[in-house]
Amino acid sequence: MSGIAVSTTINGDDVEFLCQAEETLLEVLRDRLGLTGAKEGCGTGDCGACSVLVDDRLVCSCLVLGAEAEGRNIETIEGMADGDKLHPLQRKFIEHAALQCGICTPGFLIAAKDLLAKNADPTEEEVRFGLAGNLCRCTGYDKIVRAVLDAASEMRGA
Amino acid sequence: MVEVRLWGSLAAAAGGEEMLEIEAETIRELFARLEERYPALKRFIDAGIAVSIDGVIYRDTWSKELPRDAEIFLLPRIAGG
Amino acid sequence: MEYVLPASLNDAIGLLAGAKGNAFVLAGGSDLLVRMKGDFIEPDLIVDIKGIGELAQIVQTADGFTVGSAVPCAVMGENTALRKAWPGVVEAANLIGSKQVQGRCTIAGNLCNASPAADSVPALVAAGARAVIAGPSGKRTIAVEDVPTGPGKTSLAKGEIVEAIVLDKRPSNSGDAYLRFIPRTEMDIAVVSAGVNLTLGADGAVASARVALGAVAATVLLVSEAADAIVGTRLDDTAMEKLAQACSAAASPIDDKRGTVHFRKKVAGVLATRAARIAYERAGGK
Amino acid sequence: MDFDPSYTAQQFKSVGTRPLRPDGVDKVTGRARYGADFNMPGQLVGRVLRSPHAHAIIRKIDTSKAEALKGVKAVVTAADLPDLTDGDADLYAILSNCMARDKAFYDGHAVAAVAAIDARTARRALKLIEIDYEVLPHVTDVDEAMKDSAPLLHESVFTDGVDPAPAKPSNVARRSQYGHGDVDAGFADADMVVERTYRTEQTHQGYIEPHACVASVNNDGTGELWVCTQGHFVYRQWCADLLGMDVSKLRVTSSEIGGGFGGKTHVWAEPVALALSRKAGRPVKLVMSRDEVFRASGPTSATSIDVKIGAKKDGTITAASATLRYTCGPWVGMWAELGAMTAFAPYDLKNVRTVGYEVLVNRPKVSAYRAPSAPMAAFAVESAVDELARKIGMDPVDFRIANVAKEGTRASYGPVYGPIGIGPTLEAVKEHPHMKAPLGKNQGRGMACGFWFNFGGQTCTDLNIGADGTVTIAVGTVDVGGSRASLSMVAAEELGIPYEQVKAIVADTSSLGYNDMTDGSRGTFSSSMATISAARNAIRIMRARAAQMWGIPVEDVVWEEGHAKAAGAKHGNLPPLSVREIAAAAGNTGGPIAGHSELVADGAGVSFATHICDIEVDPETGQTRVLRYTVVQDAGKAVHPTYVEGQYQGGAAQGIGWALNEEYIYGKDGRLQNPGFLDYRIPVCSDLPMIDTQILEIPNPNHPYGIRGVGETSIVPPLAAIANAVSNAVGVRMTHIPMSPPRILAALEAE
Repeated sequence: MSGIAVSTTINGDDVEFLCQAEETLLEVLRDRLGLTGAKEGCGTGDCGACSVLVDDRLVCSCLVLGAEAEGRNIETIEGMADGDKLHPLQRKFIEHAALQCGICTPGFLIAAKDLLAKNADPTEEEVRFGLAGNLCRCTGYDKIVRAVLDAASEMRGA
Repeated sequence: MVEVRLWGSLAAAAGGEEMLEIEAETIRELFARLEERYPALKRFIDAGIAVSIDGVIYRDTWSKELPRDAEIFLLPRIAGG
Repeated sequence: MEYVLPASLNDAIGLLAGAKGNAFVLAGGSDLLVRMKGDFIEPDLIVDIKGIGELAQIVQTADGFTVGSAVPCAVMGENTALRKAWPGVVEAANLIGSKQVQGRCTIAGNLCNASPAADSVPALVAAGARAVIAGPSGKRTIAVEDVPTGPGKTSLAKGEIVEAIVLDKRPSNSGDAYLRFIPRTEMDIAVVSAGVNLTLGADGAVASARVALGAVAATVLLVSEAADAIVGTRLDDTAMEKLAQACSAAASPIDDKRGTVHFRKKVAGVLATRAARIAYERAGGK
Repeated sequence: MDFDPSYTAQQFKSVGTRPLRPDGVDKVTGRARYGADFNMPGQLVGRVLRSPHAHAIIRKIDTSKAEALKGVKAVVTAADLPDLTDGDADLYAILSNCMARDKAFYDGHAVAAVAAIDARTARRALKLIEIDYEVLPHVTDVDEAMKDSAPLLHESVFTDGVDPAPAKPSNVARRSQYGHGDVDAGFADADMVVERTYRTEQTHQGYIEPHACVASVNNDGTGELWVCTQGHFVYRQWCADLLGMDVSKLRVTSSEIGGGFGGKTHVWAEPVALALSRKAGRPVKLVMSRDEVFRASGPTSATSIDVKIGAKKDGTITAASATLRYTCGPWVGMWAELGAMTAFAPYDLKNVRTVGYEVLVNRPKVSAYRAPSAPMAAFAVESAVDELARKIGMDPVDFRIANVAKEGTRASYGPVYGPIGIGPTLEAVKEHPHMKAPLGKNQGRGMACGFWFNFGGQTCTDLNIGADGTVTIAVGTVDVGGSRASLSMVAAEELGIPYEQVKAIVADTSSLGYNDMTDGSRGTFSSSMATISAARNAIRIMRARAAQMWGIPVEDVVWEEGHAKAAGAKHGNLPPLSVREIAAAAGNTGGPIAGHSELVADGAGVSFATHICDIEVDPETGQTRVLRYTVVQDAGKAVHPTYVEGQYQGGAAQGIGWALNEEYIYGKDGRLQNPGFLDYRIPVCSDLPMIDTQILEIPNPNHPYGIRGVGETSIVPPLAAIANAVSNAVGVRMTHIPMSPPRILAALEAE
């Protein structure tokens, strides 16, 4: 069977790939494009480890078909840092030890970036509900929430 | 001669003896004497026995010396998460 | 499997009507892709309706709102006018899944997935929403409660697509609310849920009401006895007790991994009274 | 090997600080490579076919159609994993669990596997495998399985540990017993007795990364395995044993690990992936789906526990007993036994007896989960202790303090305790502001204690001094919680150099001597001991090199603050030599400088915690909300306090999930109803408050820095702390975990 030819933009770069109709965006990113930062924790949209932004909309890439990427603008964890300069959220995650095993971290960072884009000054409760779609089993979320609040504060210039 | 206490199931295999007096200098000798005296204990020794000496648990060290007046307790080897 | 992104509604209908084998509509995909992943379905054709311009819009008209079937729930939440007019419906839509799922899922998809526990459906039923259905033989508009016919089953014929969900313009001093019970604070499927929509009369008493319950039967229930219990009242304790009793009585749930019969019957009443209070306040009731 | 592990009080420079983790940048940029992030050239996709039946005889497997499918390169069944276990029952259980032999024992039990060119082909091939099952009656409930009438899993299992030996086979595989004194006499002395039966449901470790590996076996008998594991050396041993390979010819590399919590101490798919690779002659990548993770890997036991505790009016416990029934899955473990050992560990008891029964059921093979078996036993005991305190009219903290174990107490599991931290955690809780904070309507506060042993074990570490004086340490304990940082700190401390000059890596199995798993909270405890030993060995060499450079006797060279210094007045004018200077000269003074260490780390030092929890209960729905949570735990010495806090918080969160909502739900057909994160409900971010921590440091006398393991104990108290809080909030005593809203509502209505 012939594949579907898709032209898309990923982290600012023009990317073309061939995929099968049933392949998810997550599979395409990981298995065809070598972008393994998005993780498959469940494959059913319940853990958020595969979070990416599609046209600035936060989604689980396991619930998007690769074919749907046509003409879209996709942002993954690999595009979050500006060259060798980490995004404030990335820095704060390290500083606050907001990660242990780190498997959920890319998804959390993408989701947190989306959260702060919509709400630059969230309360703790807003952070908690905003990140409820991302599961972490190591940290109890305490240090993640602190890192996001601290990053928000820094990004506001407060 | 050291006094050795056994955990419940091990004691049952040692004919119900909860405390034994054994002539042994090291953990290795202790296991050898125990097996000689109570062949039924071999199975437990093969499965792994940990030796608590004054509350410190030694899992693997055969050469560990057994102090005369130490509190020695035998426990099963256990797994953790 | 084939993936097609038609540019027009007619093309989509034609593809679905002419499909050999299993054809599915892809709107948000948050149910479809999960079912594919679990090997519950093996589609031969997927018709992605997000390329059809008119389905991707919320239109405010003189009569109310038309929510296109490809509009993600997150977009509903961002529409101030819709949120103001139908806060209960929008809240319900914004409870489906996570923020990530919100960016994809649609109320039409939630309706057509035909789960008795679908979050947006009790709110839509309470709101008296209608579904515009387009198919090979034209368009028809039906009450949303007539779309699902049982778990996983709908009244849609081959080739038919829900084009939009229509919500009426609100009379003033109206309010709606939706509450669901989940064991966690997020990410769960409703164990039991209740949507209440009411309009107050000039005297401040409830003039009309609709009460719908989710996850207590094979489809979402519209409970007229529950509405009757509060019409003509200002939600006094007796009315609320009657409302709760009517809801508990109407519920005919099952025991499953998410809850027990007893729990669902009891909590259906609890949620309906709590939702009624919120709706009443939103309508300006005191 | 004259390493002395005894504790010596010292001032630390590096240990106790909070530097940034060395794996941080990789993990926040998506560059860290986990199990599924690695590929080998020409690799195939492996998939496993699993039994839909809870209990069935496998009469015949026909793989011919699958093998004939284009793109399928290998199909394996139990026939491709012949029994090489040579009478080793534990290994045979592992083998039988990896691939069902004559019987499928649970829903999800692997029965066949394929390797194909892509996922789609592999999936199709699975559907072409035809299996003729004879479905048998099954049993999943622990109490049901113990009945004479229960379906029998194995005809060959007779209850071990009972006298006389039974004549009939049974699902009760083993009985164990602990305790001392005379409990009957003790209960006769009691003024008040509490006696109850408790139940807990089966939970899963719930790591976010599914099991994943890439296996490659060559026809010359060599192989490679890339895998997410808590113990690559142990995986190597098991895989080599099961496949008949030489241990040294199988090189196992541990990937970054996306959570384990005990669940990645057992092999499941790895031997299958190796068998597929061997048959196909190509590398095979095998990644479990979340559904497979739940159905076929790592759960805890479901339990049923009777507890009886008696006390005098003055608050002295006179006797305590417990009977603990734990499910093991289809093969015996020592899960109930661990419950029997840990149940009463916090207390000083004259008369105590615990009995454990290992029960076989048609559920997945139980594996370790963070302080395995202790949380359930603690739930039962700490609930009863709270109830008894109330009955006597004593404050629950004071009642515990009155009976607390201390140095010299004979533990309920046998030995006499050295210095321990349970008393200090209780005193700290008593004084904690959390205990005095006001509570509102329908709110309650609960507290509970917990215990875990902690392990040491076999450990090997290499420490290499680079030509520029920077240091690499290669360790063999997988980093699950930040141990590369903490071990770098320990090396820096010992050498007297900055943390930034040390880089720790986890070495593969061919590059380092054997190491036990990262389990039993042993990672930092044991590898730090080996790191200290290796550093001291390196220092010895550097002193000798400095002596050569100076042309003075080595006895005159001391090591201070990261430098070799010439001691004594006669060498007074020699400026100290830094690591860098010594390293730069290494080529002329005897070659590379390294310190090695191989040791058995013993004396891990037991660990205790006490938790406080505030809960609000919605009396109309049974909904609970955790309002505030505090963990007080002894760390011995916190090497990196932030990571110690992280362990405390993570364990507490897992315990909260277990207490409130996590459970395996089996249908009447014996099939798992909720094998996904949607209905297996681990806590989400909005479910939890901040989790406050207080680290106590009661030095472990058997570690040079006083370190104890910290990873596991924090999951032990939450079940009971929350149950006690619910009881205080709404007056119902919850005896069934999880305390899901339907259970709480039912209990409230029954009142």
